[in-house]
Amino acid sequence: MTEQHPSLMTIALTWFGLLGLTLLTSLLGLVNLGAMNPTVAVIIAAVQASLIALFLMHALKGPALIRVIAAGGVLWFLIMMVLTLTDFITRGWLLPFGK
Amino acid sequence: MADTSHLELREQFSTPEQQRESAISGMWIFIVTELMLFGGLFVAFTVYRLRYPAAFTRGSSEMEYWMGALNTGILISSSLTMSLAEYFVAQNKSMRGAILLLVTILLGAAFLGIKFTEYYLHFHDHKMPAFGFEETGPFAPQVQLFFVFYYVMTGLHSLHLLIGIGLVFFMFVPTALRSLNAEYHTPLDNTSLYWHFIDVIWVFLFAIFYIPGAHIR
Amino acid sequence: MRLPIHPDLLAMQSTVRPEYDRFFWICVIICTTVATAIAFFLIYSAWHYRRRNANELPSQLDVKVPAEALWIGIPFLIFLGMFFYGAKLYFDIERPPDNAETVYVEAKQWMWKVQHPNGIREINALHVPVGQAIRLKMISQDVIHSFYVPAFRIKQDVLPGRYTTIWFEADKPGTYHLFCAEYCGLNHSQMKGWIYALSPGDYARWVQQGGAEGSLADTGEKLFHQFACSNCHHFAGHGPGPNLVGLYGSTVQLQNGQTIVVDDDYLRRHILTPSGLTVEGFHSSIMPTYQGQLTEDQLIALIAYIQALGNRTPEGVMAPDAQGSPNPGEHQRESRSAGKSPGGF
Amino acid sequence: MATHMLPETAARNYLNEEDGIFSWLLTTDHKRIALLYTFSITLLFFLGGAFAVLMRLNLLSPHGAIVGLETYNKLFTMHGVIMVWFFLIPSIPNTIGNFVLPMAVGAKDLAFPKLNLLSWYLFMLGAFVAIYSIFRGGVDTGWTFYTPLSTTYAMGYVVSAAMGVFISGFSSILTGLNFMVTIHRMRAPGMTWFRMPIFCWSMYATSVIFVLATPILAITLILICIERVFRVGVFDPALGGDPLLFQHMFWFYSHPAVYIMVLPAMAVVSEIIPTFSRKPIFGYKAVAFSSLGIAFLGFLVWGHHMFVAGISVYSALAFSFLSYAVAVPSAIKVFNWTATMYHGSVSLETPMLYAIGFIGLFTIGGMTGLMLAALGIDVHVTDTYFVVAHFHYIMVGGAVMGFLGGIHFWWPKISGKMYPEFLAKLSALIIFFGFNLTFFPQFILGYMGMNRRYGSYAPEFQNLNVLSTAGASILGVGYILPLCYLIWSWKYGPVAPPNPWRATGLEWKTNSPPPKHNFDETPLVTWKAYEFEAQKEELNLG
Repeated sequence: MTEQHPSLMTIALTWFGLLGLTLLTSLLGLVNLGAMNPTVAVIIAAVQASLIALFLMHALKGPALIRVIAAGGVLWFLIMMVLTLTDFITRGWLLPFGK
Repeated sequence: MADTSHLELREQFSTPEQQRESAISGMWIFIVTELMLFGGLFVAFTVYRLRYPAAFTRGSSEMEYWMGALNTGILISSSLTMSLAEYFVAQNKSMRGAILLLVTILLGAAFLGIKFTEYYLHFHDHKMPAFGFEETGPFAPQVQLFFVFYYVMTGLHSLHLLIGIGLVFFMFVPTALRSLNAEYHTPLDNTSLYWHFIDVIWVFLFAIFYIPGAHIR
Repeated sequence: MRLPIHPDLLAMQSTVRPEYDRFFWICVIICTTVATAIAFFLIYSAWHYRRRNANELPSQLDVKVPAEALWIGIPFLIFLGMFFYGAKLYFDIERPPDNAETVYVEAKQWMWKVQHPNGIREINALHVPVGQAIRLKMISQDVIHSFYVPAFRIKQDVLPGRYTTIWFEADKPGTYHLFCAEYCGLNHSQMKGWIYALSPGDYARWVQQGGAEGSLADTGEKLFHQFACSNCHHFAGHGPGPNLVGLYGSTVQLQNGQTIVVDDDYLRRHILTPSGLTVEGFHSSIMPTYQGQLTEDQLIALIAYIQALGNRTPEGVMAPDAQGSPNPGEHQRESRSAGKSPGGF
Repeated sequence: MATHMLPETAARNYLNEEDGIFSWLLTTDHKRIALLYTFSITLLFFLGGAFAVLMRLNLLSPHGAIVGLETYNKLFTMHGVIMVWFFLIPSIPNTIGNFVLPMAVGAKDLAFPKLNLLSWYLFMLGAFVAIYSIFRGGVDTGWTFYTPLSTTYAMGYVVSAAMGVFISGFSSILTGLNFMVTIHRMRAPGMTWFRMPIFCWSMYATSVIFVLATPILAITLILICIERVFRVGVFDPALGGDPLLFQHMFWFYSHPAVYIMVLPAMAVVSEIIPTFSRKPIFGYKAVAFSSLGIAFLGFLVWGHHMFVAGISVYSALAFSFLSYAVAVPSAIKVFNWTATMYHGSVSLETPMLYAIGFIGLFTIGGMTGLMLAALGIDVHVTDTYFVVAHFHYIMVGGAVMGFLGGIHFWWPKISGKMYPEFLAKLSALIIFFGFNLTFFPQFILGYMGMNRRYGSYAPEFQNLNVLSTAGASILGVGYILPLCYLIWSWKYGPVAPPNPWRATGLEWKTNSPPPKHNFDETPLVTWKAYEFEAQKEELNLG
């Protein structure tokens, strides 16, 4: 029971940060940035997710095992995403050699 | 300090620390499986999103944008109250924790209320695939694909939130009875982890479904 | 008593086959060697170091790092060799030669429909001349099938909604099995046919008897007028739709900003659901949707027609070099290095 | 054989601690749950085996000897569904793993005993739902549920079969989660990571796959059901979908699932070989890390199931290369097991026969797998009997041999009785012979061009098919024998001492069968895994 909970200040600041980012992403959504719209939105979401995981879910101060598990989950998700997209992105490309 | 009969050390464990660490790491592993569950949907969505950018932007423009943004704020605030509840229970202020849990439940319910209002509005606009879906615009099948993923992903998320509300309620009673306190509060911490995870999924759902078409509403 | 292996299966029947078999048997020899060595070592250890005394405790040998490195390193090098040889063979199988003749194949539960460019149609059969590379453009009307000719060592899944390609060149006249290799429902194992590889003379005779009612492109031309495509797509001057002459194989800019090469898949998707795929400078709302109105047969004929138009210059006369490079697919691949796929990526 | 004698056999143990049906159905004891699982998967194994027998009989004739095409299609579908998800996946982890793992790390139980029981109930529910679809009329999509066949064209009860698999998936996840936490948090004092038996490492690797891969299968099956029930497009190309996306998602689970099947068998073999060679496993760390390596690299290779499916050639290239990478840790294991026997004191008791058989058959399966990973070779032999033979060498020759080896190895611990050695050796040899006779001809058939999932075939393939069917009947006898003599020995077999093999693991330091909480007092570990030298006196060696 020795593990420390984040202080009230940390919780409050995280909350403000999250709300601010929500406001930011909502307002940016109204501006037409073309393909950057979803990109920026996902990046902001990733920042929000990191804030939640690190401070509210105690990944930062908890045991190392928790960080390994969380990082593992993200890594595996990225593996799936990247290797699946290798097919869909390169499907129409030129064949490099052959007859 | 507190009454140790609440420690509930199960027979397979040797120490309370071992039990707590096992429970917390078990919850994290479970969250990773949940991440992969949603992850599969995110991958599928991304594949189609990259293939049909125009259709998916078109679908996105049908979203109730401000309801989505409001919901994001609500869910984030529910994470705040959840974290505060966890904080106060760990400080042995279980009563305050219980009230905050109640607020968390209310915020979660508010989220679901708004979410289902959105569903209803989409249904009304004939934007619910398999239930009178109508799309006259150019790429009708692709727009429908967008909505299929919208319903599957937000629906799965809502289901998780519903389970989350149930869990928080199960925590509310023992917290109010001070069975969860500074000495023993592992179940509450795990519930909190689950609740925050639901929040994490939502911020991504908001980003991929609501944002891309918001500017052409 | 028949031989377990059909004698016909041992001969050379296609151009990729000798290379395939050589590589296959090299791999078999490697695998057999490794498996035999391990089996020998197991049996040797089990016998030579058998327990002679119930309480025996052998010397507790420790790890030798060089041994580990050796049996990690050597297999990996062999694996790398297999990988590169396999990849080279794969590209040979995947990429048709420039002079390949295109034949369209349609798969449906549970039959193979073949359309030759000269207009001949066949079911569960494909006649080809020996010594001519054949490129198959294949599409399915329903589920996933797979075009498999064991004697040629080729196989390619046939997908609904998208053309896939495979090629072969028969070396020896004969009759060869055609199977569906991807499970496709009830009569999957009955979805088979024959490849008839004929000598050029026999093939010419077969074509004459074929009784084609005009080439595939001719059929396409009829459809082109029947479905009123010609109302908008003029061959001279500016119409409401783009001039299709010379379009096939060229690089165009779409309204959504993409640059793509006009190929079979793009044309098929554009005919069925034009929106979003329209070429820059034209109104996207003019072209109607043909989803559900055209069969895959008709689509193939239309695409063959547009492809034939592609071989002409926009003035409407055959380009001087059209004979030299009759295959617009080649052009298409060339230009693809710069462009993107029509898939939207 | 054994010189150790148990002072008193009537001691309290997990079997006689409590009586009555509810003491089993509501138990949270990992050993009893392991037995519940053993009972269930044995039934399901013979159900799936019955389908296989019918298929092999049907293939005696090129036109189908006994059933029509529709029935044949349902037979191979249900054979695949049951064998993969209701036998192979849970086979070793949930029976032997459940029984041995907590003892091997010196714990009283798994970290979450109630979840463990829940996992069995979910498994049973899933099995019932899947079997329900058989009684309703069967499924004919193949175990792979490829779209658009499964979503639009198949006539069978796809949704209930998929839901059965979906539900059983949660039992896998719970087991994996439980094992991981147990290994992390429940090890006995002194049991450091590098003192753990290889069994635990391999089980850990298996659990990682359980936890990370199974959710993808779950969501993929949900999407299939949504598409089928609501007739909306998810993978359907007519509605903008891409059927290859389904294949990607399906194989993202199903390829690692192969390692779920074979890693536990490797775990068992890694225990048997040192014990019956009386030597520490050769290259402990290399073997341990190769398990994790397989679990990781196994996730990067799924595309090799799709080389002719119409994926990008670049993607195919990457997947082919990565497939060779995963062969490296597998090769390390094979070589190190072999090297463990070298200079050992080798005793060929039944578990050892199975272990040696495993190494041989796994080598053949693995080497043919390397051939299939070579892009060019795959084109001709994929979706033929070559592939069928290859994966049966891995799954039956590998996983089932490992399972039987493990059952024999731990049988004295599980039941407290010894099995009849002669019969056991005999059936091990019958299984080995029958297996090879069944599946080796299929390599040749595949090279000749015989497709898988064919209820009727070209006449030139008949001879080898008859040979294969002959082998299958021998194999069938080989599987029924152990069932009979193990049941017999449960009641009438000679009483087993705590450590009949003089093995070094912690599970052998307690009674056979073990008491309810495994150890009378928490063990203190001061030796490395397989360190015979340190336990010389205790084991009466040297």
